[in-house]
Amino acid sequence: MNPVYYLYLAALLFTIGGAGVLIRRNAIVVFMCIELMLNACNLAFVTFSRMHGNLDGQIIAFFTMVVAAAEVVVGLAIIVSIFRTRHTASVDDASLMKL
Amino acid sequence: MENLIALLVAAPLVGAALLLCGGKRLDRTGHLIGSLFAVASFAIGVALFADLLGRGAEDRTLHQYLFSWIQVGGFRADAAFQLDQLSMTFVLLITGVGSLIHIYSIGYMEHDERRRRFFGYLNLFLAAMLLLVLADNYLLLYVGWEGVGLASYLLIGFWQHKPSAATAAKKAFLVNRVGDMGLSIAIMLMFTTFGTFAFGPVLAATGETSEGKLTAIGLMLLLAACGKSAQVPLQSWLGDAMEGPTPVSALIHAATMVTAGVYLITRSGAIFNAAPDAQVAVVAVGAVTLLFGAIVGCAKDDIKKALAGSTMSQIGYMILAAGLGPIGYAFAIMHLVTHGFFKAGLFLGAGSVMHGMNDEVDMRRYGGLRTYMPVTFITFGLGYLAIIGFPGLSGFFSKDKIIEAAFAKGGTEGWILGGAALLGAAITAFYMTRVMLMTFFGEKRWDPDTTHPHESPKVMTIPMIVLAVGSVFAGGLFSVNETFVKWLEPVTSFEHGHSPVSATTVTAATMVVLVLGVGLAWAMYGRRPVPATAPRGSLLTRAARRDLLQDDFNHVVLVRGGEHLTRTLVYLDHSLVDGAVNGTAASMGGLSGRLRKLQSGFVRSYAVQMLGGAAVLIAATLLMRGV
Amino acid sequence: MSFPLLTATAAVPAIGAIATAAVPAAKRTAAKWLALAFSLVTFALALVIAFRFVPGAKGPYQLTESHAWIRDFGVRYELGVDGIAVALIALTALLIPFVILAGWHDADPLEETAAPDSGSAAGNRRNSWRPTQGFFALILAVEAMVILSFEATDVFLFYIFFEAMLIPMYFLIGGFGDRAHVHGEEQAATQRSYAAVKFLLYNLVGGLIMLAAVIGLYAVTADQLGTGTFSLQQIVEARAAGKLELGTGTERLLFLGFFFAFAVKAPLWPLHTWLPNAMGEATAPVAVLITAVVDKVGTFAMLRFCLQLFPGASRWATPAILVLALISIVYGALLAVGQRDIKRLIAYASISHFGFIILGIFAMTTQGQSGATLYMVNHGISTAALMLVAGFLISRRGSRLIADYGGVQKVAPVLAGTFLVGGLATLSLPGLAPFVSEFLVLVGTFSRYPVIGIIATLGIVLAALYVLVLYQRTMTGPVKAEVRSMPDLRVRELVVVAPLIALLLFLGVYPKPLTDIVNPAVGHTLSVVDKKDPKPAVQVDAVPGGARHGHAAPDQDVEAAK
Amino acid sequence: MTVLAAAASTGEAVQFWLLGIVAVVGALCTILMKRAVHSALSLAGTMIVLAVFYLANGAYFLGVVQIVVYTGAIMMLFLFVVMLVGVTAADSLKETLKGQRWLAAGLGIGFGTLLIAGIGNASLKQFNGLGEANAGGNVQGLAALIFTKYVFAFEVTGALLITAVVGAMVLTHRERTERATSQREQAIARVREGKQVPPLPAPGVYARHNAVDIPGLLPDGTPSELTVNPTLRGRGQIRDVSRESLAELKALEQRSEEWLGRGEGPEAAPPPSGPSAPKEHKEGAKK
Repeated sequence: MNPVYYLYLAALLFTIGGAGVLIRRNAIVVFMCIELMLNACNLAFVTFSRMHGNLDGQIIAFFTMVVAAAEVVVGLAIIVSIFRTRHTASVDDASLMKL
Repeated sequence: MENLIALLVAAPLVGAALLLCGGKRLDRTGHLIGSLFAVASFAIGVALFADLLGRGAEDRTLHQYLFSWIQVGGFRADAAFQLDQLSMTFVLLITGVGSLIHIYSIGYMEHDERRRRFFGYLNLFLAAMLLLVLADNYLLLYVGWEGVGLASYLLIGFWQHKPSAATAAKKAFLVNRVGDMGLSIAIMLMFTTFGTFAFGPVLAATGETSEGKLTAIGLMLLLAACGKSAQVPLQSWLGDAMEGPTPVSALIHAATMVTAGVYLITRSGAIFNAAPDAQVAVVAVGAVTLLFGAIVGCAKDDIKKALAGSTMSQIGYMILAAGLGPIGYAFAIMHLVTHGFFKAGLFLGAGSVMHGMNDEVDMRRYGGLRTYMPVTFITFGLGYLAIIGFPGLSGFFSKDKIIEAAFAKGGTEGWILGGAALLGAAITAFYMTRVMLMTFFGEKRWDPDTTHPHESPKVMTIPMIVLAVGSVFAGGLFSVNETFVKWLEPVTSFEHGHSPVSATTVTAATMVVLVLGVGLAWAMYGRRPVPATAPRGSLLTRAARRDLLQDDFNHVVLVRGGEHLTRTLVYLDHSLVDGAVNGTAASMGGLSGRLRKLQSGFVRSYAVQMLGGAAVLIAATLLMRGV
Repeated sequence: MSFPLLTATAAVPAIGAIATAAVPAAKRTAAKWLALAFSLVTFALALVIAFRFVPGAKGPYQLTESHAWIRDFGVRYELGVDGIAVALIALTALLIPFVILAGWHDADPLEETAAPDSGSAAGNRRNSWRPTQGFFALILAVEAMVILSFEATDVFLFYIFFEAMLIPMYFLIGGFGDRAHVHGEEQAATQRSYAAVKFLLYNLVGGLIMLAAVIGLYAVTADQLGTGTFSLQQIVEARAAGKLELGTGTERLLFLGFFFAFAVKAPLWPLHTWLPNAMGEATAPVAVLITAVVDKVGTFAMLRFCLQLFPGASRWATPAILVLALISIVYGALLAVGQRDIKRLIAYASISHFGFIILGIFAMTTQGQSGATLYMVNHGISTAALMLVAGFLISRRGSRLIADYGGVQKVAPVLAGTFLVGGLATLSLPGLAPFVSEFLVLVGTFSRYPVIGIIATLGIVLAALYVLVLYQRTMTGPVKAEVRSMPDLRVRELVVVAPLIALLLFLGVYPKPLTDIVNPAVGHTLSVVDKKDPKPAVQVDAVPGGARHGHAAPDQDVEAAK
Repeated sequence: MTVLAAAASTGEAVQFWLLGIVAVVGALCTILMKRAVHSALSLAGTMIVLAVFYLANGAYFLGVVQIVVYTGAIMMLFLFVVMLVGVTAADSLKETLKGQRWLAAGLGIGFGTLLIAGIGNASLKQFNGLGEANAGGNVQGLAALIFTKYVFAFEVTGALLITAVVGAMVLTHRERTERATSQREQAIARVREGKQVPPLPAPGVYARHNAVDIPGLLPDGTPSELTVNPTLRGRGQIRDVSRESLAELKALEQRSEEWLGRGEGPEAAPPPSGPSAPKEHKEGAKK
């Protein structure tokens, strides 16, 4: 079998994650979906590094993980503080971003 | 000696500047200053005249070059003067009559608090008029041409608090502007044809160009003349111009300015001689106007308007004569001068009458004034005799010559013109007699309690006397072995007309029509009393009272039409031209308003847009790579 | 290198603007005097330019300065003046002091109009919404930019100032209205901002289209000359040498791009509608600034850039432009007749006059273009006189409607007199300056396009109509009750108007100084467009009699005819 | 090891197909589960599968990191937050934004197809595996790269992490502005406000229950909210038993009636505590 399938899988997961971001209202779940998308990317990177036979792809994936970790920390902190003030974790309630 | 020419113009100009910028401190002495400068320029004129007489008939043309005025490419206009016999004649007339009227005005405007300004305007007029007749090229002439227009505007509207006066002034200026358009187009034509518009070269080069061009130039000049000289179809302003103070009517609208058209045509004689069609137009205009004016004059009850009508018709005579070419020019000018005398005299007389009748102008409110103001009566009477062409008085000589010349034109044309001229003479006799009778004879039609007719002060009567003398003897003096004609001949190449009818016949005929006219007038206004209120009158009378409906025509066609046109244009400018722009602006606003709705503020809808964008990008890249 | 005179002339008002803006709020009067002083210095420098300028010297431009600016795009800081520019710079520098003087109290806080010149800080703080300092600073800023755009011989440099001008103008129009509020302050404010925005948008659109054309020009030059350049002179020379060959299509497109901007600026029908609003809502001095100074940049640029950069396209577009100009003349005059608002009337009159200017420019004859240039100057002066007097009138009665006046002549004769003179200048009465230019334009047009010339002369009659109607309705007739207590011109106002009128008279009688400066430049322009004056049908050999003694035919018109 | 080979072996294929399905299902569950906890758990599952795939692709280090960091740390963090916010705060999957779901579905499918199409026609034929790259060991290889080529990025990520930590603290740390009120003060305040001076009533009815989630009944038999912990209240986890208890009460009275044999009497409806006393007393009499 051809490792390209990993790419297909990555694409699929990525899409699913995206859809999740779009349809879920709970901020935490939205975050999970984002993580899912990031992981899909990582999978793609790893596969690519295997294709090209060098490790740069893995390095990128590694950095992605670090950044994702940082992002999750901050993001969740934000969610928590929002929840404290508004007693909800729904992204729709934070809709002050309009004109 | 040439250098005096500039002074001629400068003197009254300085006077005007002084009086108009001098401010209140000159209020007490303003009239004296103004008169002084007028007289000064008259003195200079006399000096120059003496100088000219001193020279041989051929080198009586003086030039004075001041400076190059406009100089662009081939276009070259100089501030330069040319004094020859023709100009000289005008200079003397203008400054002479002008000075007299200045003096007269001292008395006439005594009680007007803006007298200083009035004299300033009068001086301004003198300067402009002198510039007009002394210019050595058409553009400079144009300056004077519009200058006198301005002066007449200011003077007609002198009593600005009267709306009628203001309107009359505006009308005069506008109608004149139409004429000026003609003059400017004529100048442009000259420039494109000859490359210059100085009298000398242009008049010298008429032989070298096509008759069509010359005809065009001639017609344009005629248009200008019509405007300035109140000839049909641009005559409508003259009647209203009588709103101005009477001295103004005498100086500007009788003696000098309105004759500028005649000057223009005579000056451009060479062009007209080479363009017969233009000449035909000129004589036609002249003939029509002389009848038109005469008819109008018959119907007016306002003494000044009656005189205005007469002015119109007399100038019609001059234009007619000028249109006849070399056989007529001299007589046109001659009649112009004599007319200057007697018409000015008549107006001053009318002014004196009004002065005594506390500014009543309706002749039906006069009557039997001869005993109350004898001097006025006599001077006015002499002027009257002169204008109707009573044998021996100046009008007789000049007008008679013109009629002769008209016949001498030859052919049916000659007969028509001569007939018209004769008819005009008859009507002239009629309406002038009417004026005379209604004013000085008959029973009093004024209220003795309110009005106390009295003779005017010396300062007013003396000029009248002088003018009366002039109107008696000028004609005779001029025609003694054709002095005047000889004097003008170098400028206006004179030739004797060969009339189909002998001179004596013409004279006899003139006498006959004269007697007829006078008799008819006496029958109508002398024998039976004049009604104090105008009778309804015949259709013609009523039309004539309204200037033969010309004003109504103007009103309906030009004024109304113009108003509608401007109103629609204003509307269109707002709705169409501006609306288009604002429309686009509005549509933009609407569009942005709709786009604004995309900013729902819901993170997820933004996310959808982002994903869409990403999808589009990917699709684009794929397509780029030719999938 | 010698003293950078041109830069200095532009720099002085710029510095003045900053200095004036920096004056503390309390010192309002000081700010006014400061601004006046700076404008006068500018005028002095402009005079120096005028005297240092040698008419008919070699080369199209003099007093040139040239420094590399943006090397990568071949943008240079290139200044230089020809006769036309000199005349217009002089005009600008001349008018600004009068504008400042006339607007002396226009930017005072409202309370203090009763007791002017009392710069109480309290008053200032209370209504800091129209700071006097800003008003005068903006005026000086406009002056600086206008002068620079007259001097710039680098297309890009010109474009920058051409556009930058809009910013101060926008604030001048939107920020300071005259106090003639028909319907109260709020509506006046809304109308003002509408006018300001309209002004800005119109000119911006024009400017952007021009920018595209400018870039296009650069692209073409870069493509053909190897190194792209914006330098007017280089491009003209390259074309003359045949090194630069724009295709017909490109040239026309570029020409249209430039011309559109200039046609908006010098309002040409149908792009004119911003002018009446702007001039109507702005204070009289600002209105003068718009029509007498800023708009001149448009017509000037037509002469300097449109014609010289794109001669072929200019010739191609001439018929259409002439027709548009003709429409502007008649249309503007007719609308002026139909106006009920004094300032709008003057605005439409200006549209008509700009029609004359453009007519003269595109008649492509010496008379036409010299006349057009003179016209720019004269129209500047005459409109300034008329508009400023109108402003004085309006400030007295507090209304712009003609119907609210009547019989002013009796109450304030001097005011009426000056107003009349301004009006007569507007209808180009002989003896006043505008006549010379208008007649030259007409002759120039007529000698190549007789029909258009004749129709244009209609403008003379219409001009008389609207001026006299205006004068009659406002000044004559019975005295209206509201104007009965109207004071006559004050000394300051007289100081503003008298010199202008004197100048009008002088230039009307003796325009030689102006024509001598302008003629060679026009000759150069025509030689670039390569058009010759049509020869008269009959060649009259030099004039007989003494009429002409005292001056030989100067060589300059020989070269102009080339 | 097979994964080092350029093309994957059949064993790997089997593994891929099995685990791939698991991963997709996990992902779907993540976005479809009602409760955040379930989503978190299924996501963790997916991640573990991905870790396996990393290993299979020769990224040993990453595979381990995936399990340790992601599944171990990050997902736990998620769970903590879920606890903080409330496990049972299930958000309904009912869509509020108009057309959002359809848009999402459409775009998702379109996007996916585009991606897959893109990958499909990308020419990814030749595969040179990680043979030589991992020759000196995967971790060493990565380390070599990280500390040479990507060292700068590495430093930056360090800074990023620090910043993130500080940020998280700043965001979550709540500043106490005033001194904490002591119990005494609270008591005084209560008395002053005059509400609920004694401690809150205990849950449970008649001591039949002592579960904390059953509210006590008021004399008229209605449940009293006060008796239940507000958190449970917040989650709506109150077991309301008031009805059956009332029914029991009725039955009790019934019985006591017939046991006493007096069908009617003025004191037909004695207070609930009434009948019980004689019963005691009767029993006492039996002895």
